[in-house]
Amino acid sequence: MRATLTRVIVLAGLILAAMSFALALPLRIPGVTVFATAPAGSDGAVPYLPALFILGIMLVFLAAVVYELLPDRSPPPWPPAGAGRRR
Amino acid sequence: MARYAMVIDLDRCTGCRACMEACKVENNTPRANFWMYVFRFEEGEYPNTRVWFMPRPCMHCDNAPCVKVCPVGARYKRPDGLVATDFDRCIGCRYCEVACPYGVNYFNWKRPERNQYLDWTDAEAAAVLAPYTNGAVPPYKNPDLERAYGPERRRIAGGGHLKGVIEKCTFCVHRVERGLQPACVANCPLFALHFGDLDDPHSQVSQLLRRRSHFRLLEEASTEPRVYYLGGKPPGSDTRQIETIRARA
Amino acid sequence: MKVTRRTFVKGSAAVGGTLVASRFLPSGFQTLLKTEAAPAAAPQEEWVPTTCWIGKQDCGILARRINGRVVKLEGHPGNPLNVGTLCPKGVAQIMAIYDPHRVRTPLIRTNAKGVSGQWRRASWDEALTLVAGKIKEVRAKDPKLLVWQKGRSKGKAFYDEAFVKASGATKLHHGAFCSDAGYRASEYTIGMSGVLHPDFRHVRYLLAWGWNITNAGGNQLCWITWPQQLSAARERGLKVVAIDPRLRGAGPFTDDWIPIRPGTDLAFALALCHRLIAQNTIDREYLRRYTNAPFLVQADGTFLRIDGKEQVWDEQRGVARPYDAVAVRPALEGTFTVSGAPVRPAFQAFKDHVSPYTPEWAAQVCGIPADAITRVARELGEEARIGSTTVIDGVTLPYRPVAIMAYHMAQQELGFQAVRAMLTVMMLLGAVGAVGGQRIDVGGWAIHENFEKLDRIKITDPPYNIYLKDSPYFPINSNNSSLVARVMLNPDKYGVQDRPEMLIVHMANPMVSFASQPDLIESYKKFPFVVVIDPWLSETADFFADVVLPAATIEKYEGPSKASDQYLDGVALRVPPMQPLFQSRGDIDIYLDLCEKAGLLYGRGGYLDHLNAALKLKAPHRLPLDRKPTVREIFDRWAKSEGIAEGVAYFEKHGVKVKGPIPAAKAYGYAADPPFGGVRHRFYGEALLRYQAEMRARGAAEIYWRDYTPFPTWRAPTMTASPAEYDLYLITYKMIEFKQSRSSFIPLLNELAPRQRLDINPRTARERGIADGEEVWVESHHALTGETRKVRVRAHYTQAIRPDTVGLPHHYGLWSHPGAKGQGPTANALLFTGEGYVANTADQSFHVKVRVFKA
Amino acid sequence: MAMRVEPLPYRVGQISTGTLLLIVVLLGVVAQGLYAFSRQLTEGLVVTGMRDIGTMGGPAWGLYIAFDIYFVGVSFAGITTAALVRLLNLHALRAVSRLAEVLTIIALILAAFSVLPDLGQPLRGVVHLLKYARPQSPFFGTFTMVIAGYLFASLVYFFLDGRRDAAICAARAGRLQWFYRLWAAGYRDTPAERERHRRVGFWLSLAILPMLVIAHSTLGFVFGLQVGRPGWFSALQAPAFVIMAGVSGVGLLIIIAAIVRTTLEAQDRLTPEVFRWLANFLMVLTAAYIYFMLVDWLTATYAAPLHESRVTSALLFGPYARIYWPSVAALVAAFYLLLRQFLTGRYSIAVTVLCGALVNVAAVGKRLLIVVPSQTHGAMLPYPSGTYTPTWVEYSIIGGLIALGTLLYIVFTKVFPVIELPEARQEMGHR
Repeated sequence: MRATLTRVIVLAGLILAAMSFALALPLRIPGVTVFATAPAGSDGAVPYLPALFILGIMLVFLAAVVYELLPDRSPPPWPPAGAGRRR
Repeated sequence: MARYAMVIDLDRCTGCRACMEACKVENNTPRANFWMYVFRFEEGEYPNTRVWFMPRPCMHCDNAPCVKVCPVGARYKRPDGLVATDFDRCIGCRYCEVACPYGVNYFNWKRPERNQYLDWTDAEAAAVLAPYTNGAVPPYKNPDLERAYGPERRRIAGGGHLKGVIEKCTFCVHRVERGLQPACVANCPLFALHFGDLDDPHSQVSQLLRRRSHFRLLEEASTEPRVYYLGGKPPGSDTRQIETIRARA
Repeated sequence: MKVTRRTFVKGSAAVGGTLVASRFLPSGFQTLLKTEAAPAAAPQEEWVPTTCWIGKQDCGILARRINGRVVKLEGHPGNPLNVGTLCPKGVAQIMAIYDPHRVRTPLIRTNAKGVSGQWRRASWDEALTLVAGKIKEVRAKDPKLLVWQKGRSKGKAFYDEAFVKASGATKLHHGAFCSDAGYRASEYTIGMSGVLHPDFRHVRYLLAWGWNITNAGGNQLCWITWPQQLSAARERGLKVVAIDPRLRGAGPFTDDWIPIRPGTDLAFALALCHRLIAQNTIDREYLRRYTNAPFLVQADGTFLRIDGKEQVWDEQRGVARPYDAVAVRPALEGTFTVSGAPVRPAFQAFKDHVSPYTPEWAAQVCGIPADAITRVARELGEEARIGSTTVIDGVTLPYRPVAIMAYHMAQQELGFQAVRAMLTVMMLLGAVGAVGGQRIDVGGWAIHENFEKLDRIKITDPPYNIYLKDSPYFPINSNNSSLVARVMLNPDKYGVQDRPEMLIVHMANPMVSFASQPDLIESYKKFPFVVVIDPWLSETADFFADVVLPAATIEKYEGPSKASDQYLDGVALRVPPMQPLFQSRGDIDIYLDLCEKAGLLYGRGGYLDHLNAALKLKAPHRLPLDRKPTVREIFDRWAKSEGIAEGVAYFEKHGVKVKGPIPAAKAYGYAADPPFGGVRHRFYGEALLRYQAEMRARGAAEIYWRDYTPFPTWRAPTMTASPAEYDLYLITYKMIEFKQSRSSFIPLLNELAPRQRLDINPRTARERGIADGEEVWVESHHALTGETRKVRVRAHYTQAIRPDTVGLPHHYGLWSHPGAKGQGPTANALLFTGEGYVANTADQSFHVKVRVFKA
Repeated sequence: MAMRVEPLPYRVGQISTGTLLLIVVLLGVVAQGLYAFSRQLTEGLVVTGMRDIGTMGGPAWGLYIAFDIYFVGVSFAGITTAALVRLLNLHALRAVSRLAEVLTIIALILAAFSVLPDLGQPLRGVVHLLKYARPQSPFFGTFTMVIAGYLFASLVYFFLDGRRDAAICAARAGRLQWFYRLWAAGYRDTPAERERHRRVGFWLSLAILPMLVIAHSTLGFVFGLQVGRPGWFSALQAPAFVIMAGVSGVGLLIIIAAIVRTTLEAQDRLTPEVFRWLANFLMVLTAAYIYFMLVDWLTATYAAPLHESRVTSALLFGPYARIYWPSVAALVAAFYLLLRQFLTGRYSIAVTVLCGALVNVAAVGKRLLIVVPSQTHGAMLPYPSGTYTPTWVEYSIIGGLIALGTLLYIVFTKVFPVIELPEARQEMGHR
């Protein structure tokens, strides 16, 4: 349960970051590469995308807090078998 | 959609700097800001001295480094090729300025009343002129510069608006949108400056570029400037600037 | 303009809102809000045609006015002088209009003169009453004791003519600091008033002789007109040779730079003559028909005259005949005997005269390679295409596409003769008045009264007036105010009795802008009452004015001014683009009131009467002599009198009236009827010899008469007698950024060039251990008196100046305007005036030997 | 509960007169910085020595940006050390890991603060960056990755890593007990919790390490991607930034560790062994940086284009030589001393601290030399060379920031054990 939630948060954070990053790039005009200067102005699709991006990154790390702080009900399936092998 | 460009005929330029002044008055740019700057150059040694002149507006690059680096999209490229600065957006980080190889950006180091010619915080000067200028700073304040331009309706014209933002040559967007030539081009006493649409094969700029050999400044930086120079050659390693303007804000 | 109550309330509410916001919000927060002000009403935008006020030629201007406030001055596209463009000064003068340091009210002095002024503000009525009272008082004694001095005043008819004539004042002007030596030389030699410029539409080879192509005006017109024509000519293939110690930024416009030593232009021109004759590239036809070159000269230098008629040697008949005899074929060369006495044509005399002036000789004098001279002479000879013709306006005319552009370079000790020698070069080539050739006056081919006047020598007995008019010292006289200063300091020496009692300085600042500043400072103390009419408190006003009358700048009616670029003819008028600022008034308004209060306005011989004449007003547009008109009314009458039915309204709407192209018959001497106005050009200046004789007879010293020679004759300039340690020549020059000495306080301009600088060749500087930008002393030396003067400036390295020459721009040295403080000295503080440093025509020389050392 | 009077370890909660005096002085310096900042807010950046590139002959970026890079660089130390401890099981360095984490967090806060005075519109900076920031701009990385991601990740790590000690502290009564309880967030140091924390720590370290490389590289990209500024455009910028960050960060960590060792009497924890590790680490990083510098030298002098060589000559022989050569000398000297220690095996804390100081002096110098000369002497059109003399405002603001950082550090040491409490002590706190 806790591990699932952590995974969801990590995933949500990554998706949020990736989506807001992509939307912030003006990729609307065909033939214009990412680094070219889009003629129609260089704004993102909507405002506050950078804030969402940061939020996404933060969410990823916040997952660690969630994982460690949430009360442990069931044996944790997280981390995946490989990681736990250490020691 | 037009594709605007400027063509500068170095064979005609006398280095008089009238373009700089026309720009300043038209755009109300602050003291020591030269959106249009005219280099006076000397090469060689007496008596084989060569003197020549080179106006330097903003190059309005197609691959503008300043547009690339602007963190907030205040500097942007318009569909007609003008590189604009939204002074309502700019945060004043000056990244565009350090990215630009041409040195065309000017930052408002001072607050507007102190940024212009004469200190308008000086109560006496302000009071003396108020009846004639309605308190306008500078006294020749151009009302067109406050308006929004382009389909995106952003305020991009003129200079000296507020402290802590970057400004530069706009190709006189407020004039161009009214079908006029930029102030420097319109005023050039030697008709050395030309402005027009590269997509129109009959425009003067297109014809000049077809007819005469030309270069652009710092082509090696692949900035794809929209300013073309006719005649002469780019400044080289032995090109010295003379009669340098050293005004600082 | 019209503010209804509602818009006013709305407007003030908006202002109030912003105020409240700014009170409670840190300014940073406001910047987050977009503040695009939606204007309550569209601003009222108007374009007022007017003319430039800052320059000399009154370029056409369109003033953009928003709600009654001028926001920009743009070039008037319809004015032939500037075709829609303006120079930097023209654009930047907007800041001069709005200068809070303008004189805002009439001022009356409250402290002693000779030091910086303290002032009391006065009403116009009080100030004008005071000045008018003084005028009356002085005129009652002798009108000549009223001295009226102008600098760059416009509207000549109103000031130079009507006021001077109505008041009978002694007039001083600035010509002797400009190019008057060249004017006198041209007036005397060709009969045209001006210096030298080419027929730019057709010229193919130009000697830019001391012409500051990229920074200053040229003959008669401002900078903007000449470079436009030069640039167009170059695109047609014009070759330009710059003869100048300093390249003056003429780089891209020059094919060949000949860095001549300052003050040796005469030697260069004589060597050119030598070569032209040796090459036999001479337009003999022109010399025979239109000059006095074939006139027979006797051994004593005078013309052989029979029955009062000058004689030529008829080659066919082998006898001397009157020059205007039918079918005469005058000889140019040879020595003949008439009535037992040897005679030779003036041309032969000239050939003999210039035979020692070889290129090798001149190369030594001028400090340039001899082949530079031979090269120029060869190219001149080839490019002149002697014998060729072309068709202009259906008339076949000689085609000689070579010319000289020279103007301010005339102001040197040998200036008068140097310009005469240049004209001689052009006469030898037959280029004067030919297509593509030498022109002198942009106004067309009209013979100036001085052509005859200067030939009729007028030297009177003392007493002389303050500028030594008709004296044996400077019989051809260009009215030099610096010389006036010397005279006033020592009047008895020159036989001068007049002690001027009152001085009106109109738009002039002699303290700074005329040569030999120390002399001027001393002498102006001698004027008991000084009135200055000026928009600014000039240095002259600061030190010497009793009353300062604030004139408006561009915001006034003034004119009419010629709007001709030598091809199109036109006339323009200055129209106020806004009300005069502060309490300033248009200059003409000031003169009208002053004349009225001084009792000079009405009636026959009054100001209005003279104005009718000066403006050539025709009935029924003549001004009534019993009523004071408004300035606008005067111009309305003038315009109507000129055949413009709308009157002044035409100019208020269009600014300029272009009359049309100047016909060939007016533009080319050959096409004039009769050709060249029916005069013979004075290849040989016989009268100059007669001047010399008269001067010597009256006991004038050699220094005064030595340059009165019929042919230009080389001698070393006086300055070269300075000791060897004064090893550098100082020249002065103009910068495009400023107009004379009255614009360096305009902040838009002075940020471009904030400080005085000494142009110096890096080689010269390094020899003296002077780094670029370092402070140096420049010390000048008077070769005759040994006096030295020095100033401190910064060195400015340039490879575009001779190593034995240093250059200082004018424009600097102001102290009374806060915007001009600390800019450094004027070059005039180093220059000397008087004998040895003025030409034989009293024209000021701007050359002096100096030494430069680290400060 | 009231009977427990045993003081908290490492002088937490005890403030000596000396410390108080130091705090007052630091507050004064901060106040001066604030005053300078207020002057700058009123009058604009004209009060600084910066001016426009080109005709004004100034650098548009100066001390603020140089110190921004420096602060970000210093932040390298914390997380790296912590991560290395975690990933490589370097128990020897456990004692400095919290010292380093605090350093990272404070340095990042200072970095964020030092950008603000550089902005012409600081308030807009905050709002518009959140609203409009563009991924195309190299600033995007600095702003999102460094300030937000890196700082947040560090805080998370720091928070989780401190829970055990917080729990120990929370066992005692005191004014800050609530704070310790809050931080401990229910931590009871059960084996399960320890295991869970170990796991989280491992994964966090793994996630943070690339963050670190990205963060320092993005900062390098701010300069390295600019073709318009000779001296900047180089692929080496990003790695060099990472390395220089390490050099300055580890150097500063050494200094802080030495100070803490004496003032907090932590000789038992901060053993010479710790300093030996840090010294060797610093040696390797310094060596790497010197290598980069030599490569850079060779490239810039052997076949540099005109404009590049102008910047190089300004650095090597021009007006910047008096910063450049001392910086190089400091680096080389530090490397020499560290190498000698390594070869002889005779380590001295004093020498190591000296090296830390030397490399930090060099780091500040090099930061300034990366930022400024390419602007004043890197014009690609024939503008005259510029000059830059920082004004009192800039010095005051930077001084204020450093004082603020120091203050925060001191305050932290007074509220929390700055060295991880030893295993032995945990019984005492364990109820």
